[in-house]
Amino acid sequence: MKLRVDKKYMPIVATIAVAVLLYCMIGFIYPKFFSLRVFVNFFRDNAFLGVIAVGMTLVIITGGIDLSVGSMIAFVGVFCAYLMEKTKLNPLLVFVLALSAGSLIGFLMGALIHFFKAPPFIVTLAGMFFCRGVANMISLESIPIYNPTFNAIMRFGIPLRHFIMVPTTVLIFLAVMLVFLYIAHFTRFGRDVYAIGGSPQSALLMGLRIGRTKLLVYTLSGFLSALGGIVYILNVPAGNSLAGVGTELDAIACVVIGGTLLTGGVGYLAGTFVGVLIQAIIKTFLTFSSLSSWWTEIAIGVLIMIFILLQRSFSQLSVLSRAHAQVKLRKPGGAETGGA
Amino acid sequence: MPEADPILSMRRISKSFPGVHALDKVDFALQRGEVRALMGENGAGKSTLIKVMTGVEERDEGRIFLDGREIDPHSPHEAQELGISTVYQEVNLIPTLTVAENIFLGRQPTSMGSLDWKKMNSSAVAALDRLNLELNVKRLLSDYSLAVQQMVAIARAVDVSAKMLILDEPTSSLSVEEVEQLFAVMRMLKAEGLGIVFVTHFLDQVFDISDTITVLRGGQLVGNFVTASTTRVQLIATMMGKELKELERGPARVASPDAPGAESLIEIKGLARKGSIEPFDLRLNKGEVLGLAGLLGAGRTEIANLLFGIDKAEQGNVSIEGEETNISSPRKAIAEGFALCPEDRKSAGIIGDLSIRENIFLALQASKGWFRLISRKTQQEIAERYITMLSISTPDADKKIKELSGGNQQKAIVARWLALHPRFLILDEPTRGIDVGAKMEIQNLILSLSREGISILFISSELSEVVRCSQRVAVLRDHVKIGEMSGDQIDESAIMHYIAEGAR
Amino acid sequence: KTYTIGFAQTGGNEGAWRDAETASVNAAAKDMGINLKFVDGQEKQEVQIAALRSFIAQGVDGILLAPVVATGWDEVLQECKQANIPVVLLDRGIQTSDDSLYVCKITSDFVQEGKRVGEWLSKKMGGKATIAELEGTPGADPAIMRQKGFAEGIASYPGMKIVLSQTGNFNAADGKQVMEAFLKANSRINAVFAQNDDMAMGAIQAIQEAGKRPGKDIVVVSIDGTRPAFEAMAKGTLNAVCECNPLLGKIGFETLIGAINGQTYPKWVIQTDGLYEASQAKAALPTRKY
Amino acid sequence: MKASKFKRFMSQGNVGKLMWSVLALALLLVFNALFTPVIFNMKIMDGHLFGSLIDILNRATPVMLMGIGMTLVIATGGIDISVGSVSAVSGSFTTVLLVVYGLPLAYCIVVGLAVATFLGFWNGFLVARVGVQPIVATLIMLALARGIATLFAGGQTILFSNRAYEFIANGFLFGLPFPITIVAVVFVGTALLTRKTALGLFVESVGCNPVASRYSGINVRSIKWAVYVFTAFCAGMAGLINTSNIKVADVTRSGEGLELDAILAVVIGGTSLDGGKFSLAGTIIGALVMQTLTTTILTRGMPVEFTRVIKALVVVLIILIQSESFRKRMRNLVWRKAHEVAS
Ligand SMILES: Nc1ncnc2c1ncn2[C@@H]1O[C@H](COP(=O)(O)OP(=O)(O)OP(=O)(O)O)[C@@H](O)[C@H]1O
Ligand SMILES: Nc1ncnc2c1ncn2[C@@H]1O[C@H](COP(=O)(O)OP(=O)(O)OP(=O)(O)O)[C@@H](O)[C@H]1O
Ligand SMILES: [Mg+2]
Ligand SMILES: [Mg+2]
Repeated sequence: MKLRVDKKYMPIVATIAVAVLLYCMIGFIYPKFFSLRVFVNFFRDNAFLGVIAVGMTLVIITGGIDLSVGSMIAFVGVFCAYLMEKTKLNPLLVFVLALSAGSLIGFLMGALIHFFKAPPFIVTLAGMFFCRGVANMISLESIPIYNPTFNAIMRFGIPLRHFIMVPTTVLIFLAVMLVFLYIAHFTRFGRDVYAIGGSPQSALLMGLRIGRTKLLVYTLSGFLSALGGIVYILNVPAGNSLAGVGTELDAIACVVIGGTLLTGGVGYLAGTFVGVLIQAIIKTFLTFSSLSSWWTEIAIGVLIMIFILLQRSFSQLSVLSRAHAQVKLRKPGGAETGGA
Repeated sequence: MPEADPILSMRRISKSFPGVHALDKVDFALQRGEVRALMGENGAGKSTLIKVMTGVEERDEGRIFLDGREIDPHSPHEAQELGISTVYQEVNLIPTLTVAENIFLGRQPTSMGSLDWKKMNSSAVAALDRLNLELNVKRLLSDYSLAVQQMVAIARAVDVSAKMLILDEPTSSLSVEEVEQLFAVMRMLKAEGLGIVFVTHFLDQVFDISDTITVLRGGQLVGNFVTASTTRVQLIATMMGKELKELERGPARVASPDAPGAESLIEIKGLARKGSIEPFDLRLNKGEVLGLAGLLGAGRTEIANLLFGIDKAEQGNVSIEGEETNISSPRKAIAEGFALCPEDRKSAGIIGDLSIRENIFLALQASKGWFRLISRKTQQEIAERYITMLSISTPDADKKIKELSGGNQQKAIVARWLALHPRFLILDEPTRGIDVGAKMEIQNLILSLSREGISILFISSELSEVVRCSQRVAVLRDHVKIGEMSGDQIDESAIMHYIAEGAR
Repeated sequence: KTYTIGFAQTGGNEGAWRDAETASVNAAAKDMGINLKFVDGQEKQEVQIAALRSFIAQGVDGILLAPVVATGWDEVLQECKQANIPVVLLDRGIQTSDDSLYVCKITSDFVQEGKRVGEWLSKKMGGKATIAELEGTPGADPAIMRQKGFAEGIASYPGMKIVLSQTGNFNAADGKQVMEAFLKANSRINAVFAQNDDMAMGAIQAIQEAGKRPGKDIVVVSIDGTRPAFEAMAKGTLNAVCECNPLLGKIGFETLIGAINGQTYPKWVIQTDGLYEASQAKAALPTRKY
Repeated sequence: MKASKFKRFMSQGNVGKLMWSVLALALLLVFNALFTPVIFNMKIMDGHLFGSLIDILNRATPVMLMGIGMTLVIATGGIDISVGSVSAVSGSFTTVLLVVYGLPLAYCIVVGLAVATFLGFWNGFLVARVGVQPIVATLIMLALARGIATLFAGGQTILFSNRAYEFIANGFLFGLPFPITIVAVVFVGTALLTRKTALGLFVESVGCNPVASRYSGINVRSIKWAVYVFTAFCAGMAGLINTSNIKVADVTRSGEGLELDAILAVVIGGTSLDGGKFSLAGTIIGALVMQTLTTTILTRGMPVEFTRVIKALVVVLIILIQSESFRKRMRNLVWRKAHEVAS
């Protein structure tokens, strides 16, 4: 049977196929892996990562990168916890403030990147130091959150079965995913993001507003990582300045595993979604497997490697990917000298 | 000339780059409903003038008026908003997006606030149809050859309803038929009252389409002419600042093909690759120039890529001096004494951040291996030799190649391959974007190289060029080699006829 | 009955100490015939929380948790409670609004450790010292608590002054680098408080390289009591260490199994930490298990 | 004419950029001269130099070594975020072989370096051969190498006492700490290898336009492969220095996060993350800038909660100094102000 998939969608199809394969293989070893609870937990445990990875996808598609996201979790967590617990502000107001602060930091990083042509890697690395630094300055000690409104939001969820429910965090993640799928594919801004990553020089000459788009992308990434921070404290109700260490690498991994190219221009939010699930599967596998500390890291490395290699060979198996496009040129008279 | 109500006028525009005055107090005006050709040698400042006009480059001084109002565009976006639609030199599109998106990027049709992909795709088909081109608009732009991409860029620019249209060497890769189609559209737009700026190095095209001509030389305005009352010789003389006599046919072709004693260098049997080129045979003698003729997308570039080991052949074999050889990579090809000057200089030719010097001796160095670095002195000598030989206009050899004008970049790339002293030279559109004088230079070079015994595969969309230089011409259509002609058979109309009728 | 018990460890940050704890849990599980599910938390709370949820999904009988931070556990412990799985906290406590969420904590008292070291140092120095402090990872619980405790310990001696304090991130390399800089910034430093042994080891080297004698010219104290620390004390380069016992496996399982069978425990099963001076080191060394 | 020639010279390649990173370093030092003069104290002890400036040089050596390799990787348009973990591997293997198996030191070092280098070989294989994105390939190695290091050491931190091994980081040569000599040799060696042969040109060419490089007959694959191998080798040496320094193979923590420092050093040194032209000297300066900053913070004993923010602000400042458009804006501003004052 010939697999007829457009070359464009091949990476994503391969990703999904390998993800399913991985899921089944692990489920074969640990039957409880297939339970609904575990499946829901994939999302619960990684909702914050998912939200962040969405922003990261956009940034990477423009050809940039955002290393500040992990620290942003810490900053937003401490910021919210401090305001809710120490100054007793209304949680919703606090969320709005946190999201604004996150967006502002994102915007400032975007401004440095766009106006001063500074490399995103370094600017966001500075952002990473900065966010965690501010978190440290607000409070070195972690602050537990007991605010009743906050707790109500945290406990809210759509019950599926006894004691299993889809909580707010997962709903936020799914909503963000859908909204940004729409933005990426059905708005001019979304297409501009792809164009900028594909060829910044050309995008400029084509009359696209590069500056605006870039600023917006980093602002959105700031916003989403702040939202990720809120989702994080809805999962771990405390403000802790050490939270989210290394999350930027997890997020980048989700994005690139999903088929997005770090060089920009090519990427899929749906792929990122699968990438998050893959991470979830691998992490959950680790909690099932009782591996000792050092085997854990080896297992992570080996599993991702197997995944990448399988993904690559799947994409290469696809038939259509090599064939050249055909051009038809009609002669002015109307007769065709058409391509075969 | 009547100075009545210009759409655009530019006064005393100056712009300098480190070491060069790209523009020096240039005046320029464009009337409604006229096609103005902008002419000049490579590096004369044409593209820079256009970039200043559209806000890509900041001018050092001077003023710009559009419809009598002073404007000061700072980005191509602003220029577009003002009604200036531009095709820049080199294809400036997004290879990772589809053809349709490339045509509509930034102005996609929407319905209820969200992009209407269906409508966009069908409009894209319509826009291409105007240029008589039928593509699968849902495919990625990078799936198509450079020439097709150039057409897509034109389709994008033409599709906007603008006040004026700027075309910077849009036809450099196109063959006669596409150019005809483009001109038809230009005439239509002109009738609608658009002003059009048209840059090209093809004199025929200038006399065919333009109403007026502006000539730049060394960044200065030399003069404005009405096309109808100007002759070619005049024009060339103004451009180059000296009389050019070699316009007549150059030295006759060398030894006639299949002359007794002609040694065969390369023998190709049934070489093919699915979706790219059907099995074909080809033979090349030492010191022979073989032209490849065909329309856009006929598969000429494919043949070149196969021979040079960029693409791998799926069947057939190549023998060099009677010995079967497997050429599986450009490195192997170079080791066999091959050289290929690629068609797409932007993505396959220039190494933008490196200097002209480095770009020129790169292939030679690569063939010598990494260990034996060519001495700085020799590097400089090689670079300077070719800078003079091909009259590359640059203050010195250490300028980054990406800062050269398009035509000069092309010359530097040609120089890279000449420096290699190959025994088999494949030239895929080597004269793309090169001015008249240098084109003549390169053609003469081809002939003299062939006299030195170097075999050359010569691909060009300009049939006259192929006819002039080749001893034999292979004709391609739709990825199939349909025939060969040699000696006195070679003539433009015969080839055109061949392509149209086909001999299958 | 064989019990299935999940152990969510923090992850290998604190080196030898943490390894000793893991080893003790593993050994105890073997001895007691317990089916142990081990998860390395990679020093991330979210990973530990995911581990607890996974334990619930796998239907374990009880959970041992060495929480990486003190806060933010209410939600997931609530889930454990719903699933009727008792949780015993190991080596670190948590802050919660509802004490019933866990059986008890079996921990040392970080504040107490810091305080004892502080008091010891004050006595040793006669109430007057120029102190450099090497802090743990900023924001980490042991770092904050030990700092607090140490400050309490020296509070009643106005002559005890901390002149420089920086993070050595709980590791030897950073500890060495920080001490190196401190020694150049202030040549009067005559006492060092390192919040863990690894940093103390680094600091001792820095002191030696600066041409001074650790343990004599500059008094060094730290917390944890790992074997290298005892060796250093035996050599006289480290003056005192407050032990923080990691061998909690056996007592952890016993408590947990008791809880599964309905027994109740005081909320805090305090582990008494011994303070060792250099003079006791030689004698104690052969009996050290970690 | 002369002025414009100078301008050309400055705008060319990395000369200009290098100057800006030197300026950043100078600014830091001036700041210290004014506010932390102890940093400049220097004395001779036991026949070798002793002082904060020497510490800065000495402590920057691991990052410099990794940075030298990283510069080449980045110049080919790649990135290697596994160097920190790979450095732990060489430390782990060397120490375990030495302490647990009691093998001769030279043998241990060779094996340690070889294992690290092999990991680089694997990185290169994934990137150059399989075509995996560099960040993904090395992200895998980031986890894998740390795991291997820990596994081989059985999860233990292993102490050693071996004069020769300790000499690597703690010895002195020519009155200077020995690591400085190591870096000097590697730096000069790499500089010669890249500038006196065509390797540097090929690396830049590959980073700038891999397609055109392939067409020109450069073996793009081998070049890419080689730089990863070389970087891992450099990281291996850095790992030896790190381990030797504290006389412990601290497998779980050694080299943690150094990949970011190395990348930062490369970029501050003026090599673009997009690949192409590179500057090894710049990387050395970049590493010095970051280490000076760290040492300054430590020497001043700044409160822990502020250090990260200070670091962030300084990095931003350096970015701005290096940004041409920022300088242009500032120049325009100053110019306009001057005009206003004049008129
Ligand atoms: N970004 C740049 N930096 C430095 N010099 C530049 C830059 N862009 C153009 N130049 C120089 O300006 C001069 C004019 O270049 P321009 O591209 O306008 O020439 P052109 O007339 O379009 O030539 P061609 O026919 O080859 O396209 C050339 O000498 C070129 O080297
Ligand atoms: N990189 C590519 N990927 C996919 N298809 C390609 C590629 N390059 C060319 N093609 C397709 O191969 C066909 C032959 O194009 P090619 O450019 O080789 O022909 P050509 O005779 O050289 O014509 P041109 O005048 O366009 O250069 C075209 O249909 C083109 O779309
Ligand atoms: Mg031009
Ligand atoms: Mg072609």
